[in-house]
Amino acid sequence: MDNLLEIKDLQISFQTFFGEVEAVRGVSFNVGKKETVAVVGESGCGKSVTANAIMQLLQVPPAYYKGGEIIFEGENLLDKSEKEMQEIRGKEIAMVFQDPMTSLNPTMRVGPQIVEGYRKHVKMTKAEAEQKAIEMLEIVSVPQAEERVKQYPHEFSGGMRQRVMIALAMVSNPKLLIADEPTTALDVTVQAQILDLMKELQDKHDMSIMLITHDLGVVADTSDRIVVMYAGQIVETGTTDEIFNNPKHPYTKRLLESVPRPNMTKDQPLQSIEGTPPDLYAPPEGCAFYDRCVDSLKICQHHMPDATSHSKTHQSSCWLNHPMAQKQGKEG
Amino acid sequence: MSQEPLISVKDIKKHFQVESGSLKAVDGISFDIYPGETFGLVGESGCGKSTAGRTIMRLYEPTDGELMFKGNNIYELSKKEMQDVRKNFQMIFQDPYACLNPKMNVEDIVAEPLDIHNIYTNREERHRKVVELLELVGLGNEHAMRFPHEFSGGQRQRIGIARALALNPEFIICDEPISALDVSIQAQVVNLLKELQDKLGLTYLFIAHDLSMVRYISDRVGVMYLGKMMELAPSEVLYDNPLHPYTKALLSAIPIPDPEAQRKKKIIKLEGDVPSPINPPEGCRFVDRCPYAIQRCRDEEPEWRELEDKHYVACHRAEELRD
Amino acid sequence: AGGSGGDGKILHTNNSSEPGSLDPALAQGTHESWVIDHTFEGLMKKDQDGNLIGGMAKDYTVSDDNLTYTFELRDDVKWSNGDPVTAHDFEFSWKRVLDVDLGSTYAYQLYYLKNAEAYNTGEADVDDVGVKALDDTTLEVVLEEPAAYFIELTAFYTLFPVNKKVVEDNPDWAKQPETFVSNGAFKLTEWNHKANILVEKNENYYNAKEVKLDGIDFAIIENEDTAWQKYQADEFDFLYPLPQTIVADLQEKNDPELVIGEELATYYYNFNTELVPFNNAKVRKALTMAIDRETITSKVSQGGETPAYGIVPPGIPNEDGEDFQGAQGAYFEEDIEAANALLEEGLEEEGMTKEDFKATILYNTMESHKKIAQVIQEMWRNNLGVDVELENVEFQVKLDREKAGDYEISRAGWVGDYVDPMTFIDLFVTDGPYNDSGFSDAKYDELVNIAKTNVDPKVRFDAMREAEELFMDNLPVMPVYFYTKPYAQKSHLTNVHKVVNRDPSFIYADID
Amino acid sequence: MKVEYSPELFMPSEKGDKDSEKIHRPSIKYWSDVWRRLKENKLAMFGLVIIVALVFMAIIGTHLSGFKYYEQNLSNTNQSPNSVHWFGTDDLGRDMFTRIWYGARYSLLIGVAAALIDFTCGVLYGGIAGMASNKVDSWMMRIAEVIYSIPYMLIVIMMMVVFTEADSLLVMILALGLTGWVPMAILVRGQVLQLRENEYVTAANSLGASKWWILRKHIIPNAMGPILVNVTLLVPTAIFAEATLSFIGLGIEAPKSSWGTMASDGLAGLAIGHGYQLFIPAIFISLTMFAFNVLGDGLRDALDPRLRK
Amino acid sequence: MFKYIVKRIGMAIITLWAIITITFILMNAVPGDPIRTESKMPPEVYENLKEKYGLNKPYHEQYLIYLGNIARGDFGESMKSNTQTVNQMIGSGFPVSAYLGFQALLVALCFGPVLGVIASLNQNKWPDYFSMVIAIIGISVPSFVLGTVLIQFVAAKSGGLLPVAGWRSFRHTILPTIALAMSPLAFIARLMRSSMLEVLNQDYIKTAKSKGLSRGVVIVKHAIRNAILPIISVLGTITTNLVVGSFVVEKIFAIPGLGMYFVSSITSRDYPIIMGTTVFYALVLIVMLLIVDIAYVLIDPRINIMKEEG
Ligand SMILES: Nc1ncnc2c1ncn2[C@@H]1O[C@H](COP(=O)(O)OP(=O)(O)OP(=O)(O)O)[C@@H](O)[C@H]1O
Ligand SMILES: Nc1ncnc2c1ncn2[C@@H]1O[C@H](COP(=O)(O)OP(=O)(O)OP(=O)(O)O)[C@@H](O)[C@H]1O
Ligand SMILES: [Mg+2]
Ligand SMILES: [Mg+2]
Repeated sequence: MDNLLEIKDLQISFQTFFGEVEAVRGVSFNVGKKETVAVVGESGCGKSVTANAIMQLLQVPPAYYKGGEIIFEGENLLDKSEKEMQEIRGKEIAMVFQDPMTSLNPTMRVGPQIVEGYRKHVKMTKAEAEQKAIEMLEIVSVPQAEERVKQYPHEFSGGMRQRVMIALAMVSNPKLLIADEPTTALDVTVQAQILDLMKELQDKHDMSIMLITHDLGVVADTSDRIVVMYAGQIVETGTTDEIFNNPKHPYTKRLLESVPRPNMTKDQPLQSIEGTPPDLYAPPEGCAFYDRCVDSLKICQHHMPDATSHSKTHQSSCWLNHPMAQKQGKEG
Repeated sequence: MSQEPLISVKDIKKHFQVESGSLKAVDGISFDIYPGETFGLVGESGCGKSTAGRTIMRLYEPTDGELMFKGNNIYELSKKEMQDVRKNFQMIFQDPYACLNPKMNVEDIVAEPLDIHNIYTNREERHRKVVELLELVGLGNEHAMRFPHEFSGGQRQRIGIARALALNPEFIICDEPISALDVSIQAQVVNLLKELQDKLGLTYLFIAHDLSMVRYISDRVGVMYLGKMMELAPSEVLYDNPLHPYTKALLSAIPIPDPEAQRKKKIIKLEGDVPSPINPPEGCRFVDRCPYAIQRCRDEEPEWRELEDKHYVACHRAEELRD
Repeated sequence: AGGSGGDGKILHTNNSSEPGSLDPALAQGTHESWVIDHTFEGLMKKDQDGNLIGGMAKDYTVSDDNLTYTFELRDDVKWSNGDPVTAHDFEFSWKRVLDVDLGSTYAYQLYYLKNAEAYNTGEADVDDVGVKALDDTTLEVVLEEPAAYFIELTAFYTLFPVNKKVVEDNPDWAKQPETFVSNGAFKLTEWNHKANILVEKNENYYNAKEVKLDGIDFAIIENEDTAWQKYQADEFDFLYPLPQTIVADLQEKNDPELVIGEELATYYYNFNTELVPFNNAKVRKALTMAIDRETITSKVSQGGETPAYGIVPPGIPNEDGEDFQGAQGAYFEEDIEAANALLEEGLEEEGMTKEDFKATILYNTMESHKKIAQVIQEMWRNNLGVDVELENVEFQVKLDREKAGDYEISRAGWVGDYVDPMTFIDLFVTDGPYNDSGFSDAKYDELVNIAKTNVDPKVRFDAMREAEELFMDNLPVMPVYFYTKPYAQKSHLTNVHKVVNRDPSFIYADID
Repeated sequence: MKVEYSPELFMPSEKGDKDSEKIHRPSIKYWSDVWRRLKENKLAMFGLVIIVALVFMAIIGTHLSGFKYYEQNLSNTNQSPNSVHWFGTDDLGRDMFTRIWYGARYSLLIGVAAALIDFTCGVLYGGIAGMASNKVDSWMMRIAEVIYSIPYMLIVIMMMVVFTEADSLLVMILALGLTGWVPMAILVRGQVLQLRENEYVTAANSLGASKWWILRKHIIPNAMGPILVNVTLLVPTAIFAEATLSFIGLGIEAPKSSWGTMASDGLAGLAIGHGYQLFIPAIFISLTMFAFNVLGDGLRDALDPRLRK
Repeated sequence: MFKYIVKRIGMAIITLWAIITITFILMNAVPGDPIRTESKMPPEVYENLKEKYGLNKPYHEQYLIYLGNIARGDFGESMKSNTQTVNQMIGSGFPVSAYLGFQALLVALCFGPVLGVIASLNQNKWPDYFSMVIAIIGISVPSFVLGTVLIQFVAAKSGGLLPVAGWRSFRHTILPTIALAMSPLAFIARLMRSSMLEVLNQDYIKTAKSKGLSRGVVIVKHAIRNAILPIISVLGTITTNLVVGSFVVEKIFAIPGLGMYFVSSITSRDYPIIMGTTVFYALVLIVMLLIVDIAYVLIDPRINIMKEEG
């Protein structure tokens, strides 16, 4: 599989008054053509920042790129000028933002917001554009689309706004769709429809999807591969089956355990991971998960683990994979 | 549950004036919430859950209806009296970012309810309380001086939760409080909510899309559709034995975090259009999409009735479908 | 340059403010009279040297009791619409001025006529007024009392005629050029409010062949600096008034375009003689003596003004044809030592010392008044060691406060209405409407009365001399300087008549 | 190259020191935080330095040249700046340097005081109108309309009549603050109308915040940008308005000086080459304006948490 | 919307009434007599004039007469000038003032926002400083100085290209327009800069960029509309002041507009003109503020000022 997007050792920091926040600390992964890659991980671990970085939408300053490359179709997006990026955004790469309320222009009707990007790439009349907007809204199952396009975002419910965001990202059939928690505000039926829709478009237009989500159910449903992030780094990647069935990193394992099963009873508390992730102002030298890891080793505290391959597609970064740890484990 | 209800929602309505008419976002729903219980509210996106929540909070002036809180009709209180009641009523907002003032730092945001109601005696106490609250939701002292835009979506959500908990309210409306959180933090927050409930006897109105979570946390669950309540029952009953066709469809769509199982699952697909909340149909609002619809559903609005013990439903054919 | 415009010889100048009316009966200030002087002509008029000569009247006779004047009108005089100018027009015009309903501010200029005041105040009938057209060309005027300067008043704009027929037909005749009918050298042809007034040569004027200009374009620009810029840009041929700094500058450079014309006016300060210590003549005198007028005129006002040591300005001939003011000379000397002694003496009489002396100079808002007030304040401080304060107020407020006696020292000025010392001297009679200092002296009143009711020049002028002397002994006002009229005039403009007490006249002017 | 680790490191860890690694940040008050950020802004600090310098000079500047502000020398008028008269002399031969600093006292005081009055009244009035019910808001704006329409000069003249006994400086400042706040009120109200629809206001509402609280804590801070712009512009406006007031007799009474009156007096000298009489006061007014502007900008930036460089 | 406008018109009548009443009281209460002049007016003439202008009637009677006349749209005649009625003065002066005012407004609105936007996009870089310098000049050099400087250093040196003063052709309007436009231009630029800085940080700007829109489109279509509100707010009063009368500039450039009357009528206590200009000014202000309120709603649909409920 060719890689449409390849991220190599991306490092992004934010300058703040208190110092530097190292939001992304050397992230590398790739998204193949027609592939769906899910990015999961602790809240605040740098998923959205990575996604914004691909689109080159981080405000510099306070953000700045400390290193790495984002290669899209063979070209490094970080080297592109603003003008060149404008040609790529919306057309080649589209993004669904996490926060649907603030991401929609409050003083503009919803219809034009959906199609204005599309109109930039495809010549069409105003009437056609209106028609297209209605069509798009219908596709994302917003009822009474003809009327809804004329409304303003604040007159929409949370889920409807999110669907508007999805519609405006998908309208121009991008090669890569970055969806940052696209279905959090959707009820399950609509969510199912949206996920179907995404699959459909993927088949039709050979679209690749980078899906950021917390909903492991959705991940299970849609993704081909999974990237697990923690504290600005990737701790594990693998195919969906590998991650769900054979998680290697303690964080991944604990994450999967936290999911509530439909048949859980009320008196069983949900599993959660004790403690909080490290503050990225002063990231630890060693493994970021060290504090919360029940199986941690001494080395974890001060040494960063390297990635170990478990299969062609499956890697994880944990000292427990180290031959010496395995040995110790057996002995202990 | 034979006690007095804490909250008694009686036929509340909220209509918005939009360009093309009056949008009936909530069109007459009634239910009781008892002290110490969690009432789950689910339904299709856009069906009026948030609006219902906000109307109960009286953040929207209701178009109609009554809301009894400890025997008082809240809708008749003056704005001033309302401010006091608000101490007992809190809300976690659906939109984690929009509800945080971008010019305030986290400490001030979380301390705002304390400031408003003059809860602390000195600044150290204030700071201590804020840190306590932040730690409850998995944030820490180090976040206190930062501003909302410096946080990730999930972190913002947690700031909102911390703020809602600040006053130890009796009643919290949680409008999708956990949707932006990763599962482990979801678990943490839900455990926290439950713990508080056990300890302090809090009452929740829990709006969510994650049906597994709703089931897990709620004692009773109401299902809304297009501004109306369709079904209401204790959560086990509802999940195991849904009566309304809409509830059935909804439950079938729950995604399972297991690729294997997920692939095998059968979803009841709902066909047809959702009618307009501006001019909703005469009869049952679900009629156009209901696989079991008959002519009567079109003509006559189904009655809201207690079909079984504590199991309410609004469907003409509920009895037939039970079997 | 303005004069060489396509439509003939048009003189361009600025009439600094929009006229309130171009009806001679209603006009009340320079910005009206300048245009009216060019468009109307009275029974008499002034020649270049200020001598009275016949205007509409070719001759007149005075009765022995000096009460009845009979004017003989020219027979070739016409209105701009071709109607002949008749004695009836004059009778009509003058009675019209006195008509209460017209509300003429200057009606009192006709109070010399028999029963005029009574008619104006509603106590007599219109027919009792002492003016009558005996026939088309003979006008008989009967005065209430003899008035030596009455004949001069007939050249004053309030006494200009209006066309009886036109005015009776259309009370609003003076508002539009189309209906405006006049008898002077020019006629009104254009009036763009607040922009400009254009008058063109009146071919019906009896002396039209002497009029060289085809017209005069009076721009209406209030801002002196802007007007000066236009003059500099050659858009004006003549400019009056000029910004004060410009006058000073031009004077310094000896610019030939600057002409300092004569003006019949005095700049002075009123003392409120009803207040302690200004009730004390010594105090007033001390203050008067302690300022340096020479410095004020040469360094501050800088418009070629002359220091005033009396109240009657130069430019008025006395019975011998000499200048009244020049013959009289100074009534007091500037002497700081003497002033100090006088002040202490005067204050002591009032039970005060210099330290208690407090006063405020009231002046109306204007740059030049402010400057002079500051200089006088400083001179008093340095020369007498007394501190006064300054207070500027709006003009209308100043008038109100002077009327109410609510001031200590106030700036004032007076422009003579006619060329006779009386126009200054009768200001200060007891309860005179403009006697703000509260000065009252029976002897003075008597002398004024003698001079007013007598026609013998010797008697009159003796009385007026005595009156001025008495006045200057008392010094209820402190003279500062005598005004001048500085103009700027381009060299190509010739034969502009500049007569004392009159606006510059372009009737016979020419542009090369 | 493969790094060798000692096996010891691969022993399970004991996390005794777990909490000690947490960095404890002190709680900083909001305003001291703002002040810290403001301090980092060089231009704003420069503005502040100018303001301080102007105030300092206003206090001591009149004593430096050895001339009194009212001291005339009529044989030495209109002197361009030179070694004796650093800013030259005016048309009465007075030392402009002394007069500038004497005038600074009034002008700075007037400018700042009037701006503060306008700010306070405008923000309060506009804020309250914006937060109130539509009906109250409507009538409040109508009242503002009435106040703004009544001829300003009439009101000022009336004030002079009413406050004959009061300190004239106070009356003047009052007069300057009289109607200037109306545009500010309209501006603030517009901002409130927009900002009050924000979700965080709803959130504050749900916390039981009163309207007043919401106005203070949420709306004004978010409307601070336009407000600061308006306030900084009010300073020079007031400085000049003082000169205009003197036309009706309410300004600084001669021979006292103020920048506004010096500038309008200096205008006369422009045509005859004494431009410095206008430009020197104008430069100081501009300098003041500049200082307040950069300070205002800096404050705006410091108040905006997003704009951290 | 229509209902709202009707309601506002109803309120306007009350507003106008209040303005008239207060102005009437003030006018009569302040010192300064409209009739007295410096010339030597005998008391009889003075009384005659008082009678003529109805000033000897009791106040309440004068007030009622005023009200009646104004209701009929008649502002009467000036006490100082006999050439035009107040209505005619307004009728001839207003078009000139309005022309000048709108031209200046246009200039301010063309350049002000642009300058502000450029400044905000280059925060703390040279375009920002440049716009700040313009703003400082625009505000701290008031129109009476700017006008004079323009006349003396531009018009006088332009060789007749730009006339010194007067009001005849388009060329005559250029300098006064500049003198008049500078201050609002600067103000608008500063306001725009500050609110743009706010808006440019918003998430929806990021969304707009993510659609691949060019910077220009993002700014014009997304940022400006959200940032324009403060400018709309101040436009109400700015426009009224510019359009109805800019006393200083009209005086300096000798423009036959309405502006002069505002000040001169008060200094000369010319009651009918004071009343006429005040009411006219108020009318324009009322209309402008109504337009501002309507603009609010059109620009930001969330703003609800038209709803009846609280
Ligand atoms: N503008 C900023 N300034 C400072 N820190 C920031 C900024 N934006 C993000 N961060 C920090 O960067 C980290 C990563 O944020 P990011 O939004 O990528 O998280 P995320 O993985 O998307 O989390 P979530 O699932 O909660 O949305 C967070 O710890 C956040 O605090
Ligand atoms: N301010 C408003 N003005 C007009 N219509 C509104 C407004 N707020 C909500 N609505 C409409 O009311 C209906 C219900 O919205 P609501 O936000 O209550 O839905 P919801 O059930 O919370 O949906 P979601 O799960 O997507 O958040 C929607 O049709 C929405 O468009
Ligand atoms: Mg995120
Ligand atoms: Mg919702």
